Amino acid sequence: MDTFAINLLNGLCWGMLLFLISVGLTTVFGVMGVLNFAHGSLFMLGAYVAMQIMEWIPNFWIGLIIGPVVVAGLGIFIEVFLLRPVYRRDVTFQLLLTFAVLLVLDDAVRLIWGPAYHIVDPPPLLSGTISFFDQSYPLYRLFLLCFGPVVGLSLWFFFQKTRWGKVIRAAALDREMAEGVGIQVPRLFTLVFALGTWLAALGGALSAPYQSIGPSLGEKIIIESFIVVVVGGLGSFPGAFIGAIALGLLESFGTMFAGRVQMALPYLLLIVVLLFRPRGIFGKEV
Amino acid sequence: MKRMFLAIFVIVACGMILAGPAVNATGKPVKLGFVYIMSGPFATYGQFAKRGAELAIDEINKQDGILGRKVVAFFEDSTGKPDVAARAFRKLVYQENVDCLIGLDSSGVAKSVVPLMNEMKTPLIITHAATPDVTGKVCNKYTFRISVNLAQNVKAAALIASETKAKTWTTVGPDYAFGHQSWEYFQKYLKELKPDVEFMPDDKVAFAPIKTTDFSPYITKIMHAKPEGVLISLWGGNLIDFVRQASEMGFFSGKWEVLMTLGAATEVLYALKDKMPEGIWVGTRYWFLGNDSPVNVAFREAYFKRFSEYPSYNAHGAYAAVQAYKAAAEKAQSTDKEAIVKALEGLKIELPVGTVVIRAEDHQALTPATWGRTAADPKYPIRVLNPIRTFPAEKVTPPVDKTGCEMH
Amino acid sequence: MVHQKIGRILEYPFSGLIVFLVLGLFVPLVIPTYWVMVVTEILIMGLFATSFNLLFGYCGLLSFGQAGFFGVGAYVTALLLSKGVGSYILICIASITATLIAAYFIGYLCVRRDEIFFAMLSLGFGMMLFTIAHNWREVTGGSDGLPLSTVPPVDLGFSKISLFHPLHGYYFVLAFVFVGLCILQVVVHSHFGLMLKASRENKERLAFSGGNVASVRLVAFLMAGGLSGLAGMLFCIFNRMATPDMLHWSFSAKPVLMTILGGAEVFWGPFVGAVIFFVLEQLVTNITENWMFVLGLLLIPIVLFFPRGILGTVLNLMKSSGRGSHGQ
Amino acid sequence: MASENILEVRNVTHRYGDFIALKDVTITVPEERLTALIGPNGAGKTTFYNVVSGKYRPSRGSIIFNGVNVTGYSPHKLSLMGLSRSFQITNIFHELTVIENVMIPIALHEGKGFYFWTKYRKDRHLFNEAMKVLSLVGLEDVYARVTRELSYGDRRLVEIAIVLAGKPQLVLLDEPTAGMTPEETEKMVHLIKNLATTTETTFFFTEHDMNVVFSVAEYIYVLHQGELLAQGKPEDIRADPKVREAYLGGSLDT
Repeated sequence: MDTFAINLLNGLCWGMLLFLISVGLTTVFGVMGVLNFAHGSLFMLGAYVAMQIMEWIPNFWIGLIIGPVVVAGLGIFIEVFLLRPVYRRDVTFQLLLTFAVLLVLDDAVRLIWGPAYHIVDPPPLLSGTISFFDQSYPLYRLFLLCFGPVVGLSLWFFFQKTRWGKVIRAAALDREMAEGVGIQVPRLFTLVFALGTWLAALGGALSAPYQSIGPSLGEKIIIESFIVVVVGGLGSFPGAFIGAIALGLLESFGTMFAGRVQMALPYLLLIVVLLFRPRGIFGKEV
Repeated sequence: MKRMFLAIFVIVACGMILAGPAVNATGKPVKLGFVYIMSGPFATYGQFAKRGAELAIDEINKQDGILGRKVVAFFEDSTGKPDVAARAFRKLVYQENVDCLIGLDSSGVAKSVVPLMNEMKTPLIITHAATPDVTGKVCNKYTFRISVNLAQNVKAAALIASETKAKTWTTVGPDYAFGHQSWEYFQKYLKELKPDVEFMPDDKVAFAPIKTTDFSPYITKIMHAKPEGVLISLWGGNLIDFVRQASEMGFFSGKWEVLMTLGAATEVLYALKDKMPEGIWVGTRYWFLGNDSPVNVAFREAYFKRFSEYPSYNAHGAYAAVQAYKAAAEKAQSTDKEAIVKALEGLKIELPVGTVVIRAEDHQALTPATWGRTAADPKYPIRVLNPIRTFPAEKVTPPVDKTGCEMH
Repeated sequence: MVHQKIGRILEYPFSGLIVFLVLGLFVPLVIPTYWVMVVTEILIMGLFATSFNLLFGYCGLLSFGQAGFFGVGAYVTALLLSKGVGSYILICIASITATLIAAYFIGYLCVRRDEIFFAMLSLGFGMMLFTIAHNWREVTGGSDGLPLSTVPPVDLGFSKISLFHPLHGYYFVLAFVFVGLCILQVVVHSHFGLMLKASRENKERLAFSGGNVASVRLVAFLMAGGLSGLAGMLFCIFNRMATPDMLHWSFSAKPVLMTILGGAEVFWGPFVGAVIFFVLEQLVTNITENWMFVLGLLLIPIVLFFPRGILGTVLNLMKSSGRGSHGQ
Repeated sequence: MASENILEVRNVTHRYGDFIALKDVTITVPEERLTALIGPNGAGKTTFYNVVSGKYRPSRGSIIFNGVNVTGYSPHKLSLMGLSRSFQITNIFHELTVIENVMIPIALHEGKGFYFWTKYRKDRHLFNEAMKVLSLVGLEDVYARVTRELSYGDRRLVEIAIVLAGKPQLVLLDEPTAGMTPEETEKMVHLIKNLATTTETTFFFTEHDMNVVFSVAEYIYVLHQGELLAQGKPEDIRADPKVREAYLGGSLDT
């Protein structure tokens, strides 16, 4: 029983981190129709920049706030100079372009911070552990567990209830119509991409006290976040949430029973969902 | 890169000519080709190896070169992929005409490219990849290994394990050949040493895919298996993540013995610093404080002076390979590839790690294996080993007939 | 103008094959040994990319699991060679058959999906094959793969030719790649090839015109899979190994990259892409260790300014400057 | 009697979730009679076509084509059996040439879809057949053009050519004049009338332009909110008060 509870906790924490990574990816896709291959690298960059800021100003929260904003600035640059010319092209061009960005970012990170591994401490407030079924459990993980839904709900609130959110959704549904009623769609897209980048970097900064930071962080995560987004349904927040939790739980419980097949579990989930729900769990059927 | 190195080399050479003790510049330079992981997640290993190689080559060139000839290095990136490594080998052998190949980090890569040596007819000195197979099942005439292999390292682990009270053992390892082999060898050796030990069944051992960053499910699994001893064969970033997450979850509370086969790698210790728990048994392939022989002290200090870090085992491996090549060339009085192969067989050489003999029958270096308990020491920024246990080569190296190597 | 003429010649279906064969036969005689081996690899990856493009360029299906079939071909080859099978004809038949079986099951489940869903589904299946190769240690050698200590000579009846010589290996590969490209070239110009284009353009219209879209796609999937398997077989023989890396999604990304680089809309686009990719890689790694950085920086302008890939854009420029009396 | 009806749709109901798009619709189309299906927007005309042509399987009811129960058959199977259709939004192969557009259905109907070793461009027979079809719609001069470059009206004609290419027995035309200029509309009307008399194909079409309907159709069905409202000869329909009401006056006389 306690094994079950601890595994549930492990899976939920990992799922929450996956959700933080995927939610930006799904936002960018839902609004702009762009699948961003470099999303994982922006996630990694978020971790590095936050780490750097925490080194200069030894306060976790300052790094957490400033780091993602800095990376979001880079996101604006990428959108304006690189993505904007290829919106009308096939989705594969966007994939290739963002793949090129991935190559540049992954190597740039290594050039700037070196190939060695770095670690970041959780803030003093959250660095303790609490006891759980006679096993200690890090507070920071529980913090992540609460933080994920907060981010998800605020995004949902933003898109459903605020004027800006509604405008963005309108533009996502019908670009031409939005332009017709005077919405500056290009500027809006820049904003949305910056938001997506900010979310990726926020995920990275939040993951920093959880896992070591190295140049492969983005590569490790990108396919899993693609799986989350597709399984949940492209562009869907609840989908990304459910997909991330499902993958997190599958991976944590998978270590108990799956044995050799474990490595294949995320892909198995992807295949099963796509075979039975071709557009993902929350995807709109056509 | 190559050009940069050449440029540096030219500057250094000119400087030395002006400074006085002239290098005997007669004859073509001796070319050494290095293949390591220079990019991607494991680039740190390539970087260390390069430092070690450059240190050795500069030392050699500062003196008299090899047989009076300068040494030139060519570095290629294997990216950790066997086909890319094969291409790098072809480039070095057919394009740059190197005299000797040195390198290889990944065991999988090593095992895949070793057979190519039969065609390239060029000596290869492996300095990191630890799979027993390259000096075992797939061994060949041209392939040598100067570093500690998996069997030697794990045999030492078994020796330590046999001294502890732990009777039930399990493992946490990376889910690929290295992790599985470490566990297999450990079971075999420990059973021989202490027949009454037990090993946990497959559903109570943990193998994590190499891309894992969240080890909590694996930690939970092992903690709930309630073992008396755990062999951990994770390495690099995986080990760093594991140690941090495991200590938060109370894994190192002393309820069971913990052996980490590569826990004393300096890149891990530097990243973890005081997050590395004390009193854990950790192994490595070279430990910079392992002995105080003049060779080791000189290497340690030169390395620290140049790179402001203590040398990692991978730096030592590349350094040792260059030194071994020099010794072989001097023994053969030639850089002819076949002659070098002959000379490397049975070569005895003083290396920082200790006195090493390259066994003629399987080309594995008989090198001591180092283990120790982690301990804090105010003199060092990282955890050090105290006590240090150095196992002589003959105690940890499997006999030739057990390696499966059939050289012809 | 000359380039107009070249453009028109290039449009003639089989002139490409002739140019390929002439270059393929003579180029290795004038380049250094190492480059012979690089070109051998280009041939193999070119065939791989061209077979991938049968799905991508002609059917509009972005397969992100093509490396799975490449790997099946490689593993079957390695298994047979390590069991002492010496006939390359037998090996070729066996690896293509095995690949076709895998492609049939996977294709059957994938071809009813489109766009990103097809891509992700094929990625998922490719990674399943990867997991099998990586974890079925007893058969596939696990993460170490299957290294081959030697490859048998080619028995031509009158003499035996060792593949250890780089030039022999090259011509061996060239022969298979040429046959593979001929098959693809014939297929894309066939009645079936027209159906492929139709399925890419408008699968609904194709269905209402009497075409079974799923079957058309499945057959294309089988062909692309089979020829990827052939490329995998050659890769295994050339590198003397089969390793799980060959089935990983990052290996599937290679033909995608090459195809978009060269141009998906022209038959020779993927091949030209493979050439550019390898040459760039060689040049960049010669200059700097940070080849990913430089490669990424080079890719960005290519994507931005060559919307149809390099070959596609160049051919298009030639054609449009040769417009006026344009007819089919 | 039954054998003369090329199409019999019996008690077909179709729903999307809770919404009932077609409710118990029964329609018969006799051979060689120009039949029309009309109804205001949202009446279910396109759904009806989609059900008949195999795009959707009806929730209930059956479809008999040429005496065979074809309920649930896939579109390509129906097409090969001789049931062909056009779409309200031009549905052709935009990036291919005009003749390739027509060659595709012909090759499929001749069973050449899986010919791997023969070059379609060298297939004289296929070329000639395709040119014959193009001459029916008057596009033989632009056969080598890429269809994307044609005018809108010509692109609609390409679709008619595709539809006719397989020598179908029954053709469903979904708003063939949608979006056309008056001249183009007139040309299309003329073409349909002409084809109906010169070929053995039966035409069944929907149309929003009442002038077109009353000048072309020999028999008319009226759909309203998914139900069959009325049927009869054009003059009967014109006089039917229920139909007038459904269209809210006005548009019937325009």
